[in-house]
Amino acid sequence: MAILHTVNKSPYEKTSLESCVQRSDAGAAILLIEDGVYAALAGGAKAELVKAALADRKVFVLEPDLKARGLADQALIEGVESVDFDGFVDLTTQYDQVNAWL
Amino acid sequence: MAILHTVNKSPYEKTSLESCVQRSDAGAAILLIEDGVYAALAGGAKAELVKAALADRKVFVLEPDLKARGLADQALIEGVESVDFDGFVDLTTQYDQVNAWL
Amino acid sequence: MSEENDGKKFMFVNRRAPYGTIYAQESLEVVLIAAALEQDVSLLFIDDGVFQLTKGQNTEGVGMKNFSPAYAALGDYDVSKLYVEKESLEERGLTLDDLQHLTWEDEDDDWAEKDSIRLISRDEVKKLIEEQDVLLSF
Amino acid sequence: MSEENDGKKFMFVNRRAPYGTIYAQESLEVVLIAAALEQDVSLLFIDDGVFQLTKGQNTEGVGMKNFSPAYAALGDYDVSKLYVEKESLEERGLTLDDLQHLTWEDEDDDWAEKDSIRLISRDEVKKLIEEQDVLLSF
Amino acid sequence: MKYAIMINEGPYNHQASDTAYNFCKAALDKGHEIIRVFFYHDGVNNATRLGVPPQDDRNITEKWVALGKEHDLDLSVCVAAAQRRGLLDEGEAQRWGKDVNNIAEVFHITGLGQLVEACIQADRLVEFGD
Amino acid sequence: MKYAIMINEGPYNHQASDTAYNFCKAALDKGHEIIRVFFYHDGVNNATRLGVPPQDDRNITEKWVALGKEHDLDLSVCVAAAQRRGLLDEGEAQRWGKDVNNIAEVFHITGLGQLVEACIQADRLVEFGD
Repeated sequence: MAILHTVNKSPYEKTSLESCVQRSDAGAAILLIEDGVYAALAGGAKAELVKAALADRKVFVLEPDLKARGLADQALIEGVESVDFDGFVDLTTQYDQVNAWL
Repeated sequence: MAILHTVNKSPYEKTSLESCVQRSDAGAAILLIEDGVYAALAGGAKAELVKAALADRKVFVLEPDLKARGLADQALIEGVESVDFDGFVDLTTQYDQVNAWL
Repeated sequence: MSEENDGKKFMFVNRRAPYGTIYAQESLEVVLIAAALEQDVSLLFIDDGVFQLTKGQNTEGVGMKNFSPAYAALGDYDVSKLYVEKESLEERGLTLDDLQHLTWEDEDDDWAEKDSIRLISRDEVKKLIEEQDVLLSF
Repeated sequence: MSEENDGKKFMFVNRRAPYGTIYAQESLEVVLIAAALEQDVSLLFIDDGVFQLTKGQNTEGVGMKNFSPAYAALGDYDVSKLYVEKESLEERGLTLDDLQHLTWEDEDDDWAEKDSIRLISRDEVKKLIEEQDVLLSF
Repeated sequence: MKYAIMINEGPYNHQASDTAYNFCKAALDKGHEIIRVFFYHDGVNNATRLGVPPQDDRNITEKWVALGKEHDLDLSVCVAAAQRRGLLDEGEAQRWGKDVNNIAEVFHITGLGQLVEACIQADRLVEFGD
Repeated sequence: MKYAIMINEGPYNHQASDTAYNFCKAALDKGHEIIRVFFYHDGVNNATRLGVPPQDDRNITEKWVALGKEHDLDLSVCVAAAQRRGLLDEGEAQRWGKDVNNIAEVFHITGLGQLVEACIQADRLVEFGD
């Protein structure tokens, strides 16, 4: 089994991403959506969380949410892959289950 | 001026208390309410936040919220004072303004 | 699939404290329905979710409903797997003694009363999440 | 009381990111009313509140209303004090160049166009909060 | 002392409305004055008369209505926030061509100016939210 | 692939309902099946027909209604959560002695069993909340 974990909260505001990174297994994927996309910024102080996850998990970010927040031109952490809503749907088919870290 | 700051979020879930402690001035007071009361537990890993505030600020905790959460018998950080809703009202009169860290 | 149950493995992931928000309370209603529909139900308590299980909750002073007795009733509905993460408890300065003593009666063991709360490590949590068919987070 | 204004000193404390929740958007409506009622209005952006001011917001892909142009309109309502905490910006890897360039026209200086955003330190935030008559947090 | 109260979250889902109620009750019992309780954001949902909570739970809207009647409180609901979320009085329902309204007695719909006015008149604003 | 969707927050205040809508639309466009969209907690407030958002903003309820009609979606609202928060259909309004109901077309009120049943039948549950 491999799980797709969604995180929709800013890592600067809530501990959801940290909790997810600590409890997701190798081979899992983390998809950053809504305010979760702030975690993907290369220059942010919380970039370490995503970098740690990238060691053995995939990390995706929902591009429409990046664009809404004016972050389309910001550098993302290397290895983070952008997806649109089509890609979000595809990820839910590629992984065995979905878990939301609210 | 001296401000009464209210914090209603668990320090394990949100960064509200940390943000409040960093930006409240000497002489101010912090009142922990709702899920904010968890910050007052002596044995908790986030106890340092309240201890730091106690250096030059008062810290209060709303007892009805402690009791609701089954924490009436837990040891609180030394220096934290319990108040009920009457005490909450009194604090808003004793300080010059109130600011909510939501 | 579990050995005892032909249903799906439903895990309820509880990460939030009680009373500040309603999620803990309303999630219990789903747990009972899933159990009634004979699914293989378990509950996971991590992060502030461990605060849901404290004993001695008394909501008189806040004027809200005390729903903590519902956890003790879970055993009657054959919900016997309440996983509590050890690290989450420790970070909050709590021990098992601070939580309700929750039990169930094992039909296959002459109705022996057994503990419902199973203390597990963060590493075990990782594995457990991967074994589920349905994850409901509240 | 400020020198230019007989109203109360209203400070709007913005700590949350836009779009994930509605607070940033709905708080602006209060700002405009307070300005219309001739209060001495200022806005403070700390924590994720600094994300409200990013330039280039484009909400087409999420189907929500892009309300970021409202910040540029604040100057027209004589709202000219937008305090942004330097440490909050830095922690998030942002600089002033990532934010909208917001201006107002100073009536007392021959309508000279001036910057609305004032970068201040965390220590200055502490002092500023203490100087207010009304603090509205969103 | 004169208070303005702001409530930003709806009933039951968050504790905000319960805490605000307990605060107001304690303040009134001590002889303080509450100029206005202003319901903003999801807080407007406290004003619905259609809520039917379980019998063994509190009815938050009814608690506010009773407190409002006892102390002649001004329970103000922000019109813009209420429109968005479907909380209407008779006039609003007519204005927008809706067949029914759902506001409870005592509560009334008003503009954001009433929030700012309350802050101007009050000695303290106390805010309850998420 | 067969999906069950759960939405835990009301419209506008949180992005959850918008994100869920965009996800559902993309999934349907790709030919996937959505067994049920289940509105729980404050999510029940998405089903009100009384909302009047500003003209330059989206109307979330109407978007769900239109998507529901186009794809014959099952938009289920949890009865217990809806009662608490004042979201009623005609039957519920009668049952509780309320003078009006406020549910929008296409949405219907049902029990929590329908959430569990959807999870049993679906290949994936996708949850949107706060």
